[in-house]
Amino acid sequence: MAEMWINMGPQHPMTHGLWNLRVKVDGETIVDAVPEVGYLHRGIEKLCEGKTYTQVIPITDRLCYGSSMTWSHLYCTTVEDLMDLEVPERARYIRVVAIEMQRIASHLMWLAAYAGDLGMSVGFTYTMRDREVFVDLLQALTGARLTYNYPRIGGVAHDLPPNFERDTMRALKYMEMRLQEYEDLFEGSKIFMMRNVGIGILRSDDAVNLGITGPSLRASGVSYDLRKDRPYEAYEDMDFKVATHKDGDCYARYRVRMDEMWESCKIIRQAIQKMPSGKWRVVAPRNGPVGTGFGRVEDPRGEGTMYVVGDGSDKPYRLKIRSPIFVTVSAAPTILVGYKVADVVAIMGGLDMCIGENDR
Amino acid sequence: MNLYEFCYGILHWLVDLVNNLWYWLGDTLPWYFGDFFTAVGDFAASSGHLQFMTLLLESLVIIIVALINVLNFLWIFRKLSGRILDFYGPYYVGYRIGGWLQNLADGMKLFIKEIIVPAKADKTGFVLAPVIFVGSSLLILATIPLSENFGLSTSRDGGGVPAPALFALAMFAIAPFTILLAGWSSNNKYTLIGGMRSAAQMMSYEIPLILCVASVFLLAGSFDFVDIVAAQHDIWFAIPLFIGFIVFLVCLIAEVEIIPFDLPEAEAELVEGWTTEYGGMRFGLFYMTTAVRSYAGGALATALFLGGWQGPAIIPDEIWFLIKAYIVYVVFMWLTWSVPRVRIDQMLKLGWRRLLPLAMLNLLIAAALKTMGWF
Amino acid sequence: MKDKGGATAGQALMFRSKDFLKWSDETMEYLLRKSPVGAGIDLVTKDFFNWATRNSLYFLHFGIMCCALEMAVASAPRFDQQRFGIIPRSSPRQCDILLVNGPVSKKLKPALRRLYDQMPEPKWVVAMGECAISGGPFYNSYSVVPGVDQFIPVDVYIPGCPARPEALIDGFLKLQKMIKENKKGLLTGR
Amino acid sequence: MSEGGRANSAGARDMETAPSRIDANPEDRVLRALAETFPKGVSDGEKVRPGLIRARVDRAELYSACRTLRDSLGFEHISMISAVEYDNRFEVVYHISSYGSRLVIELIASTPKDDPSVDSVSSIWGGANWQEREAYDLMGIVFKNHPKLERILLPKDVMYHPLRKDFKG
Repeated sequence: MAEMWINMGPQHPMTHGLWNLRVKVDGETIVDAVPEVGYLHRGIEKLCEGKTYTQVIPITDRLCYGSSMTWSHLYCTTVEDLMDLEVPERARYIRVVAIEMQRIASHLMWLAAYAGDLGMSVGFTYTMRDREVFVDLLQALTGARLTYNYPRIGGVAHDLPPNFERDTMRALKYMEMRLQEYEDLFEGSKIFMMRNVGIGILRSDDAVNLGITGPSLRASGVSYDLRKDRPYEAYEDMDFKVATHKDGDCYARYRVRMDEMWESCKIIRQAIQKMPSGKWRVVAPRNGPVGTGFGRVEDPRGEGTMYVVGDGSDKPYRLKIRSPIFVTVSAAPTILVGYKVADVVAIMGGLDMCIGENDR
Repeated sequence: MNLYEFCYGILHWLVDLVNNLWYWLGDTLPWYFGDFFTAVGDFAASSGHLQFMTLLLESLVIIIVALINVLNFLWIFRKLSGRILDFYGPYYVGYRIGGWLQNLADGMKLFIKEIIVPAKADKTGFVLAPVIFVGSSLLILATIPLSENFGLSTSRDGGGVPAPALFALAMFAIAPFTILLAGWSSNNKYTLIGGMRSAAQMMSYEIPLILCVASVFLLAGSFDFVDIVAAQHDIWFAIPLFIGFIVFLVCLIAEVEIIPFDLPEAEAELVEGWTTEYGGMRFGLFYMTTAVRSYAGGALATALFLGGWQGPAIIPDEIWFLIKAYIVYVVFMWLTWSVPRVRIDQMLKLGWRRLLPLAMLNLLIAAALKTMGWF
Repeated sequence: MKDKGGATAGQALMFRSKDFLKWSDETMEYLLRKSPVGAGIDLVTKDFFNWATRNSLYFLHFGIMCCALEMAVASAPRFDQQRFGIIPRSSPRQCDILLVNGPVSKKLKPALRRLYDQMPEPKWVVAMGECAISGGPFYNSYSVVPGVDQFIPVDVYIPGCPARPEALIDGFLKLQKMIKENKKGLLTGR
Repeated sequence: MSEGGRANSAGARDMETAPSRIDANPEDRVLRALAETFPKGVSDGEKVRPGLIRARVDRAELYSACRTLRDSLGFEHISMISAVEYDNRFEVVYHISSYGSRLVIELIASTPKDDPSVDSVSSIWGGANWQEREAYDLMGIVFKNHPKLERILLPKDVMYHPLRKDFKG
């Protein structure tokens, strides 16, 4: 059968954002895949060189819009490492609460897009409706729905709003009941399992060599979670389980993300209970020192790292951003080869693409 | 007093009204003009002309009733999806009647959009595909009677259509060819794939469908809907042939391309399947035809398996038929909105490996029942 | 046939079939466009078709950046936009609105322009969010086109970064009002 | 622009006071192993904070250093490749992390201003492929024997490298 290049163009309901996957097809099975990115390249690293340290925070919010809190927090930890600042205790706890809420909202957004791709519109609407619960909580905390601009260098922008703890506890109870319902909805449906089990298998040594991190790596059996292995902020006194799965197919990636949502609920509950009082921010000096800073954070999509070089002025000399999705997309051909064209939806959906951080 | 006599009566009265004008003209004008008008009057009153006109009027009435039901189906499609997916569905369009005018607005908007024919497309095929698609689907509706005396095929003494059930299934089977034609003629690699997939899906689900219907014919002993429904007088065919009924519904879902078997339309690499290049009213025709075909499917299911218009007499027969057709459609929609899409090879495997043997088994059961003499 | 329109019935008999088709097109064209018959039809159907166009706007399912999430949330249960008959469709042929909801990079510009050209005629463009209006936080970037209206005519601008779902629905309603105001007949354009 | 090293508090947490069990602090075990195998290639290795060590590596020794890091010292995952442009030189900074000992090493390879070319490590780690292409695309660093070194983010016909200081955009 003649081999044919199929072009899943930039404008496509399957892709979450703007990237183009050219797939070489022999009949139905995929022979080769070439992802094309760069449709959303905004030159963020060049922009950051022209802005002062605090002006860069809104830019890093718009890196990956699905989990903007984790990205601006990553930037703040990098600059704190550069300036060698000690963040007050209360700010570390507030940051953990905000990050975990963002993780749940990001995983729910992924679940909605994934169910929508597989044709299950019930999954799409229910998860979108329940994501609103956390978006409202984050809106109460930070004032914005999606790009929060909440972390600051040396702490957080402002303290928790009144009776924030009561709303969070109520939301967590609601969420746990909903998560149970999703598991019955998704795993109960035979067709969903038919489309997921045994599709897009990624062996653990391939995943490590290709640099895939986050839920996709843990789904292949490598239990490596930055929050547990190199705890930052207030994660060392939270006890939670790292969600892993062994066989690395689409179902495993779905399963790992669902477990992570359960764990995040637990973490938020502990963080709210152990929340110390006191200062929530340290005023950072305007000019950064000469030197380099390196930050590493567990983003809902993988391991996000930043490397900042300070030259003594109030602007970063160079800011390098490592996006987990940039590496996962580069690994797409090795996962896709050998599966059917119809599986591209499930495999690519399972890797939770967020093109904003990919193209920077 | 069936539909044919009703239309015949109306037309007869109308023709008499007009004729006395012709005859008056025929008498007053001089001979060479007058004869022409009297000849027109005689022709109008002749039985052949009357019969032809009543058939036209009758099919017009049936098509109007069908299209109103189709609009209702489109409304159910949007409103029920709202209920299942937890939002309102169309609400502000046609405010007090619950958004029923939304489909009208969609249709008319598509009606006035610019007609685009892609430059490299094969013009005749591109234009012809929607016409045949809509035509064949509406023909199915013509043959399915709503009750003894409300149907095109039942009303004439000699019986209009020789074997209406077979004719309806034949019309159902025309659609794959038009979809192939549409996919090929819009000259776009993805629509071609979509067209081929859709044709493969429909063909592979046509055979179990026909086998189940064959088992119904076997029990009922005739191809005419009226006899089939009469045969279901004491027990509906859905009960003895339950396997056949389930296989029939699944094949109908594949035939009408609803979500679990929605392959050609919303696949990974096909943006919109074989309707990608169609815009304006041509897309409107395709969109409406899916509703027409689901109405026809529902009507077939009720006529063949659920004892068409049998029901306690308090409700007129036609209403019984429509109630059952709507219930079948609601079950379709309920399934559609809660199940994800099947992959193409899984679907074909399901078709050939699961449904075909079940349909065979159902045929055996029907044959056994027949030889036992219970039917 | 040289003379344009208005050929007498006698001439019609002598045409070859192709010329006859051309002749009938011309007379229909004259009849509907310029003569009072077209104006009459317009007068009757103008309101109805305008109501139809207004109440069923399909926008293109095409997300660029964070406003795309807000677009998805707008069609989710809480800010339900299906109540107004606004549905996302995935093929440009069947859409009325091109919703641009993010920064347009220079690499994307030709693709977006082609999408705009593929859409059938009564079409509108809604620029959602600061990035589409003026390039937003990336206005001075080397690879972002500052504002969609540089290469596509835009009808409605929706501010906000990202624009809230309520603002998106409000933008659609304003577009509906705009369609209602400049109502014009189909045939004669009056 | 002074040397990239950190001036202030690195000395406070020096290594001698840490307990000397071998796997207790893997940082100096790795540094010692590197210093032995590459006496002149790897220079001024230091421990920045628990879990992060830094070392400068000569451009020629880079490939072999990375291969030993992966094979013998268990650094399986390359996290980030960043290209930084200083006044008199380019620096390509490799952040390589090891899952076993939960450690990140920051390898800095500096190249002269006029010839910014380094050996490609994409044959050692698959994840490095696209990051090297991005460094080439935005900063213009040539990675020798890279399987497919071409632009990835910018359109193919663009001639400039935007992250260079001389590019005003």
